[in-house]
Amino acid sequence: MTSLDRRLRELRGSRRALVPYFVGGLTKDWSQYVHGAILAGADAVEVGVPFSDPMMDGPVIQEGALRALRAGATLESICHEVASSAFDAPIVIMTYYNVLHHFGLARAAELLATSGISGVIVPDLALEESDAWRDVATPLDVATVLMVAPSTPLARVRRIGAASQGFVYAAARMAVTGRASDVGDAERVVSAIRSTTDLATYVGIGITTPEQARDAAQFSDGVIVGSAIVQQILNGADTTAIEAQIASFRRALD
Amino acid sequence: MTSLDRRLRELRGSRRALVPYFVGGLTKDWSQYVHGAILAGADAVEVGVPFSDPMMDGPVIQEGALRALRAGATLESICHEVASSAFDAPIVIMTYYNVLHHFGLARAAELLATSGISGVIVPDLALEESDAWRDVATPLDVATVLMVAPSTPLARVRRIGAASQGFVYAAARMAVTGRASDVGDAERVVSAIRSTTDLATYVGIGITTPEQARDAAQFSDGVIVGSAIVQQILNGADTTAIEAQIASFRRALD
Amino acid sequence: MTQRPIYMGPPDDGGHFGSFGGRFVPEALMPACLELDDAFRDAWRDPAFVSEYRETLHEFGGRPTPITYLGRLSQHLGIEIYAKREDLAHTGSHKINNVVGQALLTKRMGKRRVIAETGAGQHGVATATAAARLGLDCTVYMGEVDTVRQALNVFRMELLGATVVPVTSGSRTLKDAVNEALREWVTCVDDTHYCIGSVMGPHPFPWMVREFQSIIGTEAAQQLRERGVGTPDFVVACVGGGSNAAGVFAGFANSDAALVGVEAAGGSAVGLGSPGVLHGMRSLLLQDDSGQIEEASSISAGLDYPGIGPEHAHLAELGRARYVRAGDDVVIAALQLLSELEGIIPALESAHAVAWLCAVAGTEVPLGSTVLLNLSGRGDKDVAQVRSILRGES
Amino acid sequence: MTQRPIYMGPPDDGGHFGSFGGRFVPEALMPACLELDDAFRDAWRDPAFVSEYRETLHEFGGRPTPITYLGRLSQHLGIEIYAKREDLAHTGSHKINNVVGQALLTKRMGKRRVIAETGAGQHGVATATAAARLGLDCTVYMGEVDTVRQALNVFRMELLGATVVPVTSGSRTLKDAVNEALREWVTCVDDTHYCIGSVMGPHPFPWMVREFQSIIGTEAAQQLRERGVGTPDFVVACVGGGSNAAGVFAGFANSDAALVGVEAAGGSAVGLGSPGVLHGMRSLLLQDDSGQIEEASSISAGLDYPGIGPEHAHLAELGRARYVRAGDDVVIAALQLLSELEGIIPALESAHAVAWLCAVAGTEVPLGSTVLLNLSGRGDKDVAQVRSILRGES
Ligand SMILES: Cc1ncc(COP(=O)(O)O)c(C=O)c1O
Ligand SMILES: Cc1ncc(COP(=O)(O)O)c(C=O)c1O
Repeated sequence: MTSLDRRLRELRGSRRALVPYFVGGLTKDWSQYVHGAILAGADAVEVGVPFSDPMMDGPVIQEGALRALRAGATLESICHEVASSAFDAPIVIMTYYNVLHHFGLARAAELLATSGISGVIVPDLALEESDAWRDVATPLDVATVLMVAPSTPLARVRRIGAASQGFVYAAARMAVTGRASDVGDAERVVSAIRSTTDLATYVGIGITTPEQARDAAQFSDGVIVGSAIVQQILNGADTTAIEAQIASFRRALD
Repeated sequence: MTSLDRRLRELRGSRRALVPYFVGGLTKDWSQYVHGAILAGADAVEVGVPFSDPMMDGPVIQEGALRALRAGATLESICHEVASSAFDAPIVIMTYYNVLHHFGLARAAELLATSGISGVIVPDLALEESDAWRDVATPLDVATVLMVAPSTPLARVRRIGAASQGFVYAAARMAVTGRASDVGDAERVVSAIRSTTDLATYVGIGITTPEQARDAAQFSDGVIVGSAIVQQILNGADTTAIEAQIASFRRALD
Repeated sequence: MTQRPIYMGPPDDGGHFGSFGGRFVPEALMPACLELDDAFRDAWRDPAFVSEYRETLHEFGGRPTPITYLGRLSQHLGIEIYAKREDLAHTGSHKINNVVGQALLTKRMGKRRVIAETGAGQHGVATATAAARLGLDCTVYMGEVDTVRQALNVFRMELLGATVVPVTSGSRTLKDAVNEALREWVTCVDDTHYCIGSVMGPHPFPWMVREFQSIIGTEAAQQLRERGVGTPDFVVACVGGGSNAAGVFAGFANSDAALVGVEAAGGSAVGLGSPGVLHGMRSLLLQDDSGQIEEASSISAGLDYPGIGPEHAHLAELGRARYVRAGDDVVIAALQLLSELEGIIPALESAHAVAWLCAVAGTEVPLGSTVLLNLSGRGDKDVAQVRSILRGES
Repeated sequence: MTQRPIYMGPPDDGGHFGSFGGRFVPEALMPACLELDDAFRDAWRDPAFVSEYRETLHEFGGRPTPITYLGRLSQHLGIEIYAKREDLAHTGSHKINNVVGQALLTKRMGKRRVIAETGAGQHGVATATAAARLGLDCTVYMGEVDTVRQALNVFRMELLGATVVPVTSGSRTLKDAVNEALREWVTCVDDTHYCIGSVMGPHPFPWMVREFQSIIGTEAAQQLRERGVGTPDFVVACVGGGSNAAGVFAGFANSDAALVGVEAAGGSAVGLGSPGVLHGMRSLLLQDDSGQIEEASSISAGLDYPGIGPEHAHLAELGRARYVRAGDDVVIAALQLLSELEGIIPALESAHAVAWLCAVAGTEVPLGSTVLLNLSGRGDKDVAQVRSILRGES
């Protein structure tokens, strides 16, 4: 059991978790947004390390990744920023497998661990292919969060639930990241996950408004909010505005 | 034996024949050119009846035919002009078979005969296909002039010589009508013809200058001059200029 | 008991199919036509030549082309349609069958060069292709207007090593290219063969080209037999000069199949023409009151010819084949329909045959009839044009 | 006695060829990949399916394609070259082999729709073709840049009834079209099959596409046997994703023939890439220092892919196949040479294989060697581009 597991299990007793997503390196002061988010009530933060070919992301996060790449963001630069920022909440890196693979799995796990990063979400790293990575990450206390989709059959949910660390990512719908108007299939997905594991289960993909967050919180342990926030930053929102946005989600959840 | 045969046989005793070619209907006053040519020493005149697809003609006569067609020239209009012009020399129509075929062979022969036309040259009417036409033309005293080419084998020359009427057209070269710088294979062609028939034998295809005409006259009974004259008319030469041109050919032949 | 006549046999010695055909060429070309007649007769009797011809079409040309049952179109129209897939032959149409035959014959006659006329460029590309393959020089005559409209096909021929000569006489289109090729042939008939592109021209061309194309019909008849379909009720092909139609008809001329040639409405020599003489043959032609040849007009360049092969004129006269017409608009719709239902984008030429079927399925072609449709070529060459038409750009 | 290894067998259960391949896809797609794996295994064992696949390629796709002995090119280079003529297959390349297989499988799985990515449009047109023929809905994702460069292919797909969606993400070219197709597939995986265009993507695609393409090699081996040529010394094919190469290699993997894949110099994943994970597979990829995927660049759109199929990465690692490169300039020259000597205008992709042969005949490929050259497609799609290049317009 990783530190992230323990931390999020503890949280479970007190409130629904709010996990906002930021694109690492999207702006010069991107870590200020993370600080602000934590101040405004984020329980953990997903930090995206951009990849040229983000196949699980919709237009908003694609655009964010593209801008971050143009600005020179790399796995190393983002980890260093995380390391030096000493955030008050667990940081989970979200990236694509090639970024880790190309860096070297052992070297990447080492970098994450020494940067104080608690876990990773790698959407294109299927359970079946994840052993090599988890073999190096788990010993360094870097959790590997796995995802369950609405299409995942129950037997498979069980295996994913058993293998996931930190929490289980419940995809609310058959779609890539982006904004949506409801919580989709989330309740069904969460209940499948819960029938197989007692890990915290957070709902993501399409959570756009505080209302949706509140709906999802009815049946899950928390929500992940990505495109809705990144869109604001792409639109030029400053840290105050983002803090306000996070705060409104916080209120909806509490 | 048609009247044209007799007329040209007679001529043979006195001088080399000069047969200029004019495109019927090329200008409003085209018959004036014919009159002038006869005055200047033409022994017979070829009058072209234009056809849309003159496959035996080079660019000069093609252009002449095109202009004449645009001006509305038809077999009938040209025959009427010939009939009313009462030229002082035999007129031989040069046209393509479709013009006669479409008019109706019998009707066409009748029209030519009543217009006082002595003969026809139909370059695309091969010996083998010419019976139907000759069957209607010969009884009306319209001669059908056949052509021998440098490629014609001797056995075939014999048949063509036997079938031709008026004269035999000796093609000086393997080419369509146009201008050239020598008399090509004419001597060989003429001697082949002469070995098979005593019809008058005229050289055409490429006779451009009085010098060439003189060369050809050394071994033949006369020359046909087409593109060299039509080119002058296309260039805007008046009847006086054409008369002068014909006269220079006349001098070269005598 | 009356003997049933034999259709599509050889023409008479002068190359006549009834009152059509013959040899109407300048004397300079007659020896070449006679030589070609002899050479072809001799070659076509020679098993070595015939097998080289077949083998070349097999190894190089992609024959046999398949017969495809068009299930979805059949269902749509209520008739059973089998397509002979000349679109799959090398260079994209049936034209290759003819040029391979003539190019082999050129070598056999000891000539080193071919010339050809072309309209849109299909026959020119095919001729340049066969010439490249056999190491013959090649010059293609193409109306200047067409060299501009079909600049890519000019480049294709050049890639294949051919020289393309723009023809600036007359209407600067196909019929003038034929005239020019004939004029040129006069000057080089010694070492050059004129590789004519359809069942037209002076004897022996209409017969020879039909014989080289008859591989279509022979194959199709056998393929239909092997599939248990037997003799179709109808055999339908588009008609420009008529070579693909003659080729497929040849396999069924003496069967019970009804033969239907579909002309372009604007190039309908049987429908709107009258007997005349052009390009060395007596046939049906579009002509005006004075016997001047009129230009055909069709969206499909390959059908844009004011005449038709003399054997078709004869078959029409005999009533053995029927010739019908399809207009530009229904042709575009037919091209779309076949593409969408069957995944085959036909040449605009071939789409004429489809269009006619669409128009008469259930009436002239009764429901349940079996039809052999000759898909003479693929539509890749036409998509740019169809696109501008559908966008109202032309 | 050591046992000789068996090459090009099936991958392991996880879809690995050695350390390459696998399934790197979002969980949402894993069930579909697993279902597809089962469905394909089941179908490929089912004689009824296999014969429907073969029959469709025969009746509709024009198979078998011939083997053409390239006599004049052989003489020119001093080696014996036999070309496998995928250019004669329906739609003009080997792509049809794969799409027919996948479209039939789509129906078998009870899905009613296919989606596909396309670069220049070849695979898109092929997919739209198979979908039309089988009555499936079809949506094709194409980089916006490519929809402009290849507007005619967009129209072709539309004629065939497909919807073309311009992709505006990333570099707006092929690799982004794959990303977008994968994203879209997540949303419709229930009733939609993703018909991937080469031996790439997550398992079972690389294996399945190779199996569908192996008809090339199987046919070729048999045809060469029947001609008495036997096993060639070299089997040469161009490599983009690697499907035509995999298809032809499959017929010779366990023979003595040397296998050579020719990459575009600017898209050489084996020559210039390193191991990485993209589009669902672990393979060799062009990438920068941070593992960001680089764009490939080649005159030939079909080779413009920054990766290569995982089985090729494995064959390269094993040394069973060699991967070499050809640059844009020699490729154009090779296209011209083949056109002029043999009357076959090859696709720019296929011209890479010709170019390599021209470069090494007499050295790496010793004089007198026998070569099987896979002519993956015809060049008609490329002539406009080659023309502007030769005119210095681009
Ligand atoms: C595909 C196709 N079909 C038909 C034709 C018409 O010719 P024919 O009537 O000789 O078959 C052409 C001529 O270019 C053609 O390209
Ligand atoms: C003719 C041709 N050859 C080759 C290729 C490259 O694909 P692959 O490497 O999968 O055969 C393409 C791709 O579009 C193609 O069109």
